[in-house]
Amino acid sequence: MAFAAASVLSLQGCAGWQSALDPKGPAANELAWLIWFFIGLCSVVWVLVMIALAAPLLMRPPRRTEPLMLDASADHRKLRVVVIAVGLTAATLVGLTLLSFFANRTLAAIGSNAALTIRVTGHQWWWEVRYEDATPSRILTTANEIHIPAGEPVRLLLTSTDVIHSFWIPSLAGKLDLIPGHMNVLDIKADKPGTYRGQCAEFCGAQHANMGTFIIAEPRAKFDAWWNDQLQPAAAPTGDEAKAGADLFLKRPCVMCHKIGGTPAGGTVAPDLTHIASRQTLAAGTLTMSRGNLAAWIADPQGIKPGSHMPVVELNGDELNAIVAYLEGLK
Amino acid sequence: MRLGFATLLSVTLALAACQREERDTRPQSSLGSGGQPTPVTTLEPGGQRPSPSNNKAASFEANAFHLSEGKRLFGWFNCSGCHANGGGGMGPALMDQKWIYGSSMESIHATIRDGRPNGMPSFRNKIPDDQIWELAAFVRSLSGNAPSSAAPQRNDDMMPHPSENRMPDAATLGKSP
Amino acid sequence: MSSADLTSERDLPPEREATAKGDVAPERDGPRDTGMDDASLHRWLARTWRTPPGIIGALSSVDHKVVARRYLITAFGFLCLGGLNAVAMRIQLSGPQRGLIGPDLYNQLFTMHGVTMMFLFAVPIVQATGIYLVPLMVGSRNIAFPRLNAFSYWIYVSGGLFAWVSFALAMAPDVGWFAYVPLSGPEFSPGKRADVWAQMITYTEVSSLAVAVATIVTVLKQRAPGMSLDKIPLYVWALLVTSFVVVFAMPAVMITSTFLILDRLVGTHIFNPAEGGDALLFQHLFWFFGHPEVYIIFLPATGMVSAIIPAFARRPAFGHLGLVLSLIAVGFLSFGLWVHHMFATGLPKLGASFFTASSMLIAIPNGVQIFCWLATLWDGRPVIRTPLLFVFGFFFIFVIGGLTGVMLASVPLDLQVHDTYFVVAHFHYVLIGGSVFPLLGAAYFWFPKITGRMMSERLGRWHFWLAFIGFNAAFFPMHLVGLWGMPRRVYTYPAELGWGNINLFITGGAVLFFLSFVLFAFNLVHGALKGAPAGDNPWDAGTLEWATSSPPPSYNFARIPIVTNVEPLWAEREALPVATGLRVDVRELLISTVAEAHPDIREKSATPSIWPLFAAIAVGGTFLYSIFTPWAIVWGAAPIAITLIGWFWPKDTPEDEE
Amino acid sequence: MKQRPAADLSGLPSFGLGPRSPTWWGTLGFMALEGMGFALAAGAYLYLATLWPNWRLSAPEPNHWPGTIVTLLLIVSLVPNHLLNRYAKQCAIGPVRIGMAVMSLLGSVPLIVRWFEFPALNIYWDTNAYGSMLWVLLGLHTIHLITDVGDTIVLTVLMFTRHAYSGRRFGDVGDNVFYWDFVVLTWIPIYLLIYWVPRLG
Repeated sequence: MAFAAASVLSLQGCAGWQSALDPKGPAANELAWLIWFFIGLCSVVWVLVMIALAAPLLMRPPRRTEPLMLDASADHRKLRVVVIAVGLTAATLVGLTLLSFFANRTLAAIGSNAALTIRVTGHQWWWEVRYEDATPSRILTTANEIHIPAGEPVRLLLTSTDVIHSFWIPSLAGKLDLIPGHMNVLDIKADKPGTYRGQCAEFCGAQHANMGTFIIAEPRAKFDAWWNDQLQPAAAPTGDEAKAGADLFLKRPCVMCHKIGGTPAGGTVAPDLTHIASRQTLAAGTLTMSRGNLAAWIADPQGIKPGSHMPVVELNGDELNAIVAYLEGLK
Repeated sequence: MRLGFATLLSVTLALAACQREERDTRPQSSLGSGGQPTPVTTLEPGGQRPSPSNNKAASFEANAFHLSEGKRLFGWFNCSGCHANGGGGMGPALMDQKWIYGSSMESIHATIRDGRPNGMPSFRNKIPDDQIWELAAFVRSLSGNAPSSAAPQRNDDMMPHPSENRMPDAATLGKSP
Repeated sequence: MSSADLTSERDLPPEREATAKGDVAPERDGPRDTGMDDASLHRWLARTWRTPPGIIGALSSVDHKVVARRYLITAFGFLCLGGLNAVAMRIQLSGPQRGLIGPDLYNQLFTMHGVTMMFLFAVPIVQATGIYLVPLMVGSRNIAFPRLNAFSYWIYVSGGLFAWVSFALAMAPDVGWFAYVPLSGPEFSPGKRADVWAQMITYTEVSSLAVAVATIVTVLKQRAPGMSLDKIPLYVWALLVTSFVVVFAMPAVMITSTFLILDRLVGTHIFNPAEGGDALLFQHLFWFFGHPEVYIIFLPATGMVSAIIPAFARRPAFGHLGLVLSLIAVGFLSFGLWVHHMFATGLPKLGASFFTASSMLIAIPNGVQIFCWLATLWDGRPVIRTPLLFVFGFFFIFVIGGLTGVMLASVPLDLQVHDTYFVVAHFHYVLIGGSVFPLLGAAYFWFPKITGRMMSERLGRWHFWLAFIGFNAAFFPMHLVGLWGMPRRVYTYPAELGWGNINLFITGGAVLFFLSFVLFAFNLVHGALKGAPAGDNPWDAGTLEWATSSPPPSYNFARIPIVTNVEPLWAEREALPVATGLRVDVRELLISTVAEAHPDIREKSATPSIWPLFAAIAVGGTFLYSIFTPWAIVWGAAPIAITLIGWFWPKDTPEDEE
Repeated sequence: MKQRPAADLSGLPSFGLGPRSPTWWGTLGFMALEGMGFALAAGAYLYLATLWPNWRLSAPEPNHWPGTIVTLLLIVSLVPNHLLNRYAKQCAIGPVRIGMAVMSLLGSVPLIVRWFEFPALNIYWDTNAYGSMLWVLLGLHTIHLITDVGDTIVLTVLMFTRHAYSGRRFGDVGDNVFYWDFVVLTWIPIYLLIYWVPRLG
């Protein structure tokens, strides 16, 4: 009864933004199929057990009078049924174990020849993303949003500098932890271009709930253009409000933590803001990128993410507008 | 008798623990009030700076959360660049009992905010006021002046010196860990 | 084997020492219960075994029934506190971006929910039912090491108090019930919160280890004559296996919490990756205890089901040997599959698949148990009463939980559902379905024996259906929202992910489920005050605890019964064979051999003493003080030594001198 | 429920030695859980030891002499231990008193030598994980040693009082002997882990 209602609920909810039942990559496809197969098989087993439970009630056999008076042949028949049931259970479990083993093998084969390597480092409550490349000048550092070429396998090197996080994009692949002192490798591949949301899946402190990440899969050409664009230094501010904002950025606490390529601001303990305006979201997927959200986040980060490491900076109205105008220009 | 003992214990715990464990991430001064007093002179003789004595220092110096934040900021803002890990380098040592400009929270806060001659930069607008209080609290714990139950414990890194909660008080050097 | 030939010369132990040995003073013989009429026998035994009056008397009681009642009430109190935690969390999660509870309080709430339910409710309550029932079911007069048993309660309640007073002082742990390093480590958990977690575990583990040792010795050495290994009731088998799992699993979490406190307090580097330690070592050590812990909670529940079903199916459990062997198999296998909690940490895939196999393997003995119970029910229409209703609820819910467990055991599948609400749904199905529902059934089943009054059947059915519907409404949709990608332990979630409505539905179910416990509490109080008198054996069940009166007298059995069948009361319908010859002026109970339960020794049982309470205060104080300074171990050693000497030093009572 | 007498227990003894008495089983229970604790601590040690190329993490080798002396003392103490056990079985109060006094002495001497073992490790507990694990293992066994020697001393004092003339006391002596064997048994692997495994790495 509850199961039927819930399964109806689940069917319409398949197209969730961040759902394991809405696969967009080969690994997630394999896993979604595996999930549905397990659900189906387990439901059948459950229904059989419920029937076996309901049998004595529905068929209304006569009530027993003398507790110790047992019918040997009936008990022998019951023994045979139980042994068969246990045998079936064992066979099913062995089957499921082998199924998992083979699923594991196909998953491992997906990303074996990944050309692109991205180093994702977990911080308390944001993701540092660093594109590795043979020529040092093409190495790119950005944050929270990972652009990848669609249709090609990508190798993610996962580690952490503080606590244990877990990188998980449900519609692309299973999750993998980022552990300080360990380097984990996760191969992912997105079949079609699109934006796939994910979230930290291992409890990592105050703002574990607001530590989202995005994989943005793009055709190869668009991806290369994006990469080259990100390598350029920050755009110079145009308009005097933006210039005032740039000047303020260097005079206020922003400069202590953040880096903007091409300006004296070089802090590496917080997300790189060189191309902040080109990102779709702010504060690790918590707010969508807009002028209003940018102003709200700078004015009161502790209201939006209480406990986050971004302090409340004392800015009056026009100082705030100046900085927002400057940051909006950093496409 | 056990009940009396339990309530007495919890009351004493309440005073120490509540103060040590509270995690208020919002600064006391609201947006734009800019309550930082403007210094009259840049030079001051060793000792107390005549700043208005507000109780902000009290709510920072024995609070474990603020002390641990202070330790993080000490690393993030590269204070170790000049002070090393407290042993001193280009800047003076912070773990010993010698204080050139006074060891009270207000003095250290003023040092960070207004800078000092011979190289200490002024972080006036560069570090929010609350974070300066956190840094001041941590600097005091480097020489064992913070209560050991609130002082930061060891880092998950290479260990330059015993963690602040096990530092002997530099002045007396007698206190056991 | 009929009881008549039991007393023939052949069966008594070989070397029966008739005379006193060496320098041992001969025993000052006192009046025996042989040939004594029932009234004077009751008067003698009541005076010998009574708990002394007054506050000090109550605090020094060593009667396993008194200690067990205190455990049950305290554990039920913590269940309500944990339930309130859960309701607060559910209200915060009932919609996206709710502002009711901030992250700091929410993290404390969900950690205290987990810690309270796992350490302060689940393990103590199943062990408490064991403390009450095992001595009665094996036909003894008290648990082995009664003072150790009293000590374990005092340590347990001071641990619970310590945790909840810390919660009141904003000092509750906020790093989850398994407190992974480095988040719970020295750098990322300032203040004393993680120390409270580590030390609270030490309290509760010392207590459950003490109870486990006492239970094992009671079952092995204090069984009634004739209760050979194949006649031990299934519930007692379940408690015996659980106690062995406790003895071998709890030290793992004590080592883990000790290492964490050493890292935080004196600066050792056991978990510091930069100085030679490793963060995963914590997870291995913790989960080596973690998985047996959940079987420690589940196995006694299978014992309760194995006691309730035969009573209402009106026949001994089908496949007694199969049930016992599967209990033992689950006990062993529970140590072999802890790594399935760590599939997402990037361990080598081959190692992980071994643990897939062992996690699947443990489903087979569980399956054997389920099929044997079903076979027991097939033998005739069962009597439908509230305890059996809860057992049906157990079947319905636990099998779903078991099957989702099989899903979690597969490595690739676990990578999609690990640390999501799918896992939250799974472990609530196996823990609430697998342990709390049989526990509620056991409450209705043994309440008459503990209080002498019946609980209301009408309220019972209302309670069952409210709990059943509330539970499924709250926890089944969690499977869905977990597959939709909602991670565990989030204090809020973005609106655009579409989880709002289903979470509201879950919150409604959770409130309904909580109300069912309010109804249960009312039914408990109502039953205790105004329930119909129950008599010795209201359900006409077969095991020994129904042979004595309800509530049982302080000495349990006027004369130690002799057991001839796995369901003794069904075998000896007209009169119960009993053994005579025990002294009535001194606390004496029978020690029997391990395998065949031949009578071996008339052992003296410890008298009430206040020292276990003082020892608990000394040990508790040392634990509390040691989260502030390592010197606490040195300063605490003296009071602990003094109180322990006070506890063990003989006090010229006949019990201590013979 | 009606009862009918069917067996007479009056002839049974009032105490039993060795596995016949529940306290022996209780001691075995505590040995099992403490043994599990030691096994897990040793497991954590070996886990870390095999994690790093050079396990001593460039720390000096521990000086094994104090440890070796303690090991020899403990092994030697097994002989009087089992003599004491035989006398306890015969419930002979005289030899048991002497035996207990000897065992208290043979328990305290290793404790004194153990005081010099800690500095001989040539490393502090807060230098690195290797140092931490050495101190943890040695600390665990030292607490184990202190509690058991304390127990032996209290029992020795008890055997010199009038309470000694009871069968249960001789049972307690037997259990103490049984527990001392366990203390010595657990020390051997820990001794090898602390002093000889670091020399391999």
